[in-house]
Amino acid sequence: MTDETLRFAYYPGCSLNSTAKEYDLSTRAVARAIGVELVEVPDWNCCGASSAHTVDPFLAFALPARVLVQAEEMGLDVLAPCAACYGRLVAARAEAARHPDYARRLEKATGRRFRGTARILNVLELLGDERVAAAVAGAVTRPLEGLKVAPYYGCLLVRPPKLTRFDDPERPVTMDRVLQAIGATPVDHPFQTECCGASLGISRTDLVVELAGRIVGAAKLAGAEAVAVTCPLCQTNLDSRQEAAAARLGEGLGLPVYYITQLVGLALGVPPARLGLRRHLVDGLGLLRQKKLA
Amino acid sequence: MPNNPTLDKNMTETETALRREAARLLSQGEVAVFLGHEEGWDGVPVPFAASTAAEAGRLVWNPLSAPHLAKYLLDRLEGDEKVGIVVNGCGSLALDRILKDRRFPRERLHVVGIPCSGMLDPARVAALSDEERERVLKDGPVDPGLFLDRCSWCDVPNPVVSDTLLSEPLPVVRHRPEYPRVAELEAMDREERAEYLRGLYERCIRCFACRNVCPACNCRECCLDQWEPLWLGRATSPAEQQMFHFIRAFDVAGRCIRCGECERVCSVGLPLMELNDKFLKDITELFGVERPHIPADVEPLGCFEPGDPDLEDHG
Amino acid sequence: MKRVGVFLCWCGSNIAATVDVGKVAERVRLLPGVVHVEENKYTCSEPGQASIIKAIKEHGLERVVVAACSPRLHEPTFRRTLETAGLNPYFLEMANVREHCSWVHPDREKATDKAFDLVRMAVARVLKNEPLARGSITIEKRALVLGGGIAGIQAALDIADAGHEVILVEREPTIGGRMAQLDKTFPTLDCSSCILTPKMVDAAKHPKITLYTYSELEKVEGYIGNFHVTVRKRARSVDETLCTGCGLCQTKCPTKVPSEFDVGTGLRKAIYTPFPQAVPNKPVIDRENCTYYKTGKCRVCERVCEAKAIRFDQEDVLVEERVGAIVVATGFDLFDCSVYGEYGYGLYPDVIDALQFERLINASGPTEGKIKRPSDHEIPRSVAFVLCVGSRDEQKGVSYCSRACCMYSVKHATQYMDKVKDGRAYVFYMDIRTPGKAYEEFYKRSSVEYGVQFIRGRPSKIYQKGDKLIVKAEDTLLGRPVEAEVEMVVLAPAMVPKRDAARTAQTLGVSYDGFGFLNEAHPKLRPVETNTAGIYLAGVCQGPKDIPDTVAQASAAGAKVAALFSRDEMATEPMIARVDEALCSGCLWCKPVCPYKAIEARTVTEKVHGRTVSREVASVNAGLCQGCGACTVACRDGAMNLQGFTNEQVITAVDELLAGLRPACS
Amino acid sequence: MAESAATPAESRPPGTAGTAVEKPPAGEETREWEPVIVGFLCNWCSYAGADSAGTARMVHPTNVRIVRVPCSGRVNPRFVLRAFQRGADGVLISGCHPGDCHYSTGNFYARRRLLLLKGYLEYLGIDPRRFRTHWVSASEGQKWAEVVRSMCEEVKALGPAPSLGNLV
Repeated sequence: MTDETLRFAYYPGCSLNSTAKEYDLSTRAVARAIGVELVEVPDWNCCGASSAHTVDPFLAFALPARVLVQAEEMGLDVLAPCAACYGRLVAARAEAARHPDYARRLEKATGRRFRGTARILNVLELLGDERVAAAVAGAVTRPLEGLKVAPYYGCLLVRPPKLTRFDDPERPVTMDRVLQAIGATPVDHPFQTECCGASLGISRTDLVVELAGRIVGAAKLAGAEAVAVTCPLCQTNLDSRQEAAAARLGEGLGLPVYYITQLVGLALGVPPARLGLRRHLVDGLGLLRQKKLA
Repeated sequence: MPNNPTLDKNMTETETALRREAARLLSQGEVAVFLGHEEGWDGVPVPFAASTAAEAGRLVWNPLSAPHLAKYLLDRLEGDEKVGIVVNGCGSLALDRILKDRRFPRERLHVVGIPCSGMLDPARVAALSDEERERVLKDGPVDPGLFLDRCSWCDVPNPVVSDTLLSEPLPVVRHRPEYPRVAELEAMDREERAEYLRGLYERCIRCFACRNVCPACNCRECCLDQWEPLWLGRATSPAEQQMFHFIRAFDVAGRCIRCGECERVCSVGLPLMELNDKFLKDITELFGVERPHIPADVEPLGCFEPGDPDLEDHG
Repeated sequence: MKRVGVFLCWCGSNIAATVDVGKVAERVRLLPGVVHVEENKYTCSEPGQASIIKAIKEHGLERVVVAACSPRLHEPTFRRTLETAGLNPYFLEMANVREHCSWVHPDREKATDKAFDLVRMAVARVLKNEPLARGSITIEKRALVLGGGIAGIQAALDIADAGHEVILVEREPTIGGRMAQLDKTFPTLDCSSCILTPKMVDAAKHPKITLYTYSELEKVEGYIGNFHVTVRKRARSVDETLCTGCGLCQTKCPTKVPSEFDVGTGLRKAIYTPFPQAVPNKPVIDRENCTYYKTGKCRVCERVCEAKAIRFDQEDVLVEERVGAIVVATGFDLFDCSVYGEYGYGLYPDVIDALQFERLINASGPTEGKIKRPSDHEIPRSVAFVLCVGSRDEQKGVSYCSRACCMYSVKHATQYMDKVKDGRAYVFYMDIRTPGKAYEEFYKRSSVEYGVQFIRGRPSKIYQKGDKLIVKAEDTLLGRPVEAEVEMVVLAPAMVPKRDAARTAQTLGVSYDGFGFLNEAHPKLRPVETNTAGIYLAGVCQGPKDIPDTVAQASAAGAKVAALFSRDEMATEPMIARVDEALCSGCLWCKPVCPYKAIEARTVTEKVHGRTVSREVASVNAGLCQGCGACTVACRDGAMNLQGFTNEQVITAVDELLAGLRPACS
Repeated sequence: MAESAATPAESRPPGTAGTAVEKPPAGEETREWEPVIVGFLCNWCSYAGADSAGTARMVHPTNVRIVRVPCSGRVNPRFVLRAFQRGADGVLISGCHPGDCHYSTGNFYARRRLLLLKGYLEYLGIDPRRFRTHWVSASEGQKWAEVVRSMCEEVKALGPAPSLGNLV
């Protein structure tokens, strides 16, 4: 296995196709740089996150399951960078075991059989994989020395632990390790897995500003200069609420919120322009230039 | 996942090596007797015990050397002389069965192993025309249907017990056994299946050949032969035959090596593995034993998990 | 055919009102073997039993069937009756025509039919009964007590006071166990070591008690009355007979390591006694940390020892002992609080566990009883006590309640408030459980008199903010989230079995539950026995409990042992497994299914064709076998049979029942 | 008649449950057919549970005939098939709840054996509703009565067990 090229079915999902384009760009760039092959799942569809499972349990299963069926047919494990997509895919696989009739209904609807053979990985699982971690460590050309980054995992990636089975849900460490591997300094802070409130972004903006502000505030208090995330919603939320939160807290925040893949890409020598670093609201490039990292 | 059995092209050389090794063991006094096959009256190898180096010259190893030899060890329980025996992959499972059941001391054995890529079913070969048979046995190619059933799914080409190997070990591809015949029966409705099985029990003539050949049926005195309690009534009736085959299947459940010898020797051609396979399949499905036909230090019925499926679920 | 007598009981109207006993008698008379049928109003009464004895003699009865109540009630009664009449007591069968018939089947006709069937089955079965004899085994009147905590000490003292020798084995260098680490005990607040140390000394001084500290159980063989145990006395590197316990070596030893006894809150030396009152008060050298063992240099202790007691070359010694009973009192460990990442145990220095708090408030602890928080040695102005860390949490911990944490946390909060008058103490709880004498009152006092604040809610997160800790929880009584800013947090971890509890259980051959607590024989009626005869349980190794319960159970175990030792011999039940060696193939597949490790291989020698050959067969240890019969099913050729429930007997009962149903069939 | 039966058939007195359909005994009205169910009960839990049902006078059908065994682990699957062969319409095995075995692990082994047996009986064409296993503790008299009631109803609805051969 070690001699083979690692290949994954790549499921970008809707976010990475739009607001989180830089997550898509940087994930692909990192993969290329370390020789991991990503094959986009053909004809993929929305995972149904946030809306489907509040409406129709079968639909909530069928949407991600169809994506998994496509991946199975490719004979590959699936990489799903978006934390929400990841959560839905993992949930679908568990649902299939619990409701055998779901698989039958799906087969009826799509004419294809869901077997649940494909493994589902998030970006941190990929980067945490022994072989990948070794490849990254070996390919770092521009260590992010002196950059103090607060890892922020968010609530979806590690929960529910029975489904995700990935890292400790309260005190995860995978991102810390990745940050260390690329030469950055991970900064411990108490709200690494706290909810950022993204799903209430429109209905209860007041709450969200408080939640997001608390997370970024704690990171800053702990000495971080930037935040690293793995979820498009977290990124958008933490990035866009800082101004309002700062106004409320009465102190400036202004921490750039990077996707972990952007930081890894940077350390691997990918040109900043290819990582979408200009797409953030809180300027992502200034800090890096100041630190002579970009 | 099916297997693609083939015939070893070097069997003649292996046979020569076998004779040489057996002769050496016998003449140097390492073993007192060597269990192998000799050519039978119809050309099909039959079990043979060579006691001298000269007799070792009668040993054969060819595509029809199907009969397992391990069970003949029980005839040599008394005494303390060493016994030589030749086994291929599945033959070694039979031998391991006897060893795991503590029915013969390992230290009294010298096991000569032969990696095996497939053996032909003597009955199927016998049914061929003379030229066909000649061609098949000489240089192939061989219709896959002529192989023993067990070769079609075997993933133990190399002996699991041996002291010397006569040829290089073969590559192994592990796979989960499948049980298509059981699945077929399970798909029948209950009455249909009962009727089908009743038909089988009616044909059974209680010759006990299945028991006698079975490496897992190795008791000192079979319960089926006992009078008190009379486990098995003496009347010949489908019900008693059902009891007979049930007792046998349950007794080997978890210990059956799936060699299919019972089926091969059945004098009325009953598909007996349909009974044994059901247990093997259920053992995998209920207790998660992936390859239940491989003899293990703990048998599935000699252990348990607190989380085994609950029995009461069915109302 | 044997001559069978059948005695049909009316049980007053209990049976006779529903079952037509006369009609049953009429049919039973025709059964093969039956030579005598008799109805009695109360068969179990004196006259009823007398009539059985009379009939046995008059009619030469060889087998007896009593159709009456459940055999679980009167089987022993009627067995004695048979014995009185000179018959083997096991020539009896009972048909349960009361509990299983007359009481539950009001339809007279159907009940009568069923009663007849039950008698019919009993008659057929009794003809297959074999004479059985009770065996007897001698009892070695010495006990092994495993574990020298309060449970082990109490059990050892009780047994020794009854006049029997006791071997007390303790893994640590001293006896005393967990209780020695505690400061005060609830609800009376008396000093733990003040009440424990005298008992430790009593145990050490008792002429009947042999103490093996720094020792572990290696092997157990045998059965009730006759255990052979092997104890490994680990090398102390100190000659106990020479050492005077002066303590100079400890003072001079240059190596300091965190003290296990102080749960890491203090330091000890590489040569050490865990605490000043240790019994025996003789140090051990911790070879893993000792400079001499690591580098070959130092030997300071040897130089300063005036008694010349240091023995660097001492080796472990295996001691073999014969004992008749074993009391297991191996205690517990605490749940690892760092499993709760959200509480920051191990990450924030001021989040500690309850045992560490005990050491902090203990006058002989590292802070001499001053409550100082670990980070800056300041007295915390506020403390949060968090209950159920691990307990009652199926997600991350264990499902059970650890029983003592509510009370000791209440005690901690009280003690804290007592020492820090202007402090604030919060207790975060799910439920406060106070089932014990004066416990509820103690809890009430803590809030009314000491002002401890109780918040009903399990914290969701604890994090550091500056030099304070923030405890986030929901106050479920108010239905509001709360955030308490405190200067120290004390977590109450679940009590969990010793790390190696399962191995201990396997060594002893006793069963344990899914957590690793040792199983009692019956949760209500046999709470100190195990299913292995002669092995008893005391203390938390069986399940979480507080000190009073532990001591009560230890004394109960001691009483059980004393009762066992009051006799020279004990009778064994004959209804156990038996091997027909002629049949046995020696495969020993019966062995793994035996819960009592009662089956072993045995070599038999026999003559075959004039030659002497030997082979292995299964053999059942009558002292260990309890007669469950699991082995009989694992035995394919029927060599293993269960006396009293033989294959023949079961089959006969089934055959008789079903054959009788279709009389016209051929 | 099986050779193993201890006594010649002629010596048997007539008239018990189960006989009516095949041959009504002389002089009696044809009664409704009643199934015969053989119950193997462990001494410590289920037999005691049946006793509790009795003590509490919990009325239930008469069809189950109990064979007492020390533990469900003592039940040899051969006994079960034997019962079916000789004409039982149902077999009921009852023991302590898993984890509560008087002998600590007997019923765990029983469970493995009986799980296999259950699948096999169905494979042999015996309706699985005719073979039941329940865990009934000594205190569960109510449950025992329920189990008997529901099993009797179910087996009664199924009718007499099909005879396999000329044994019964």
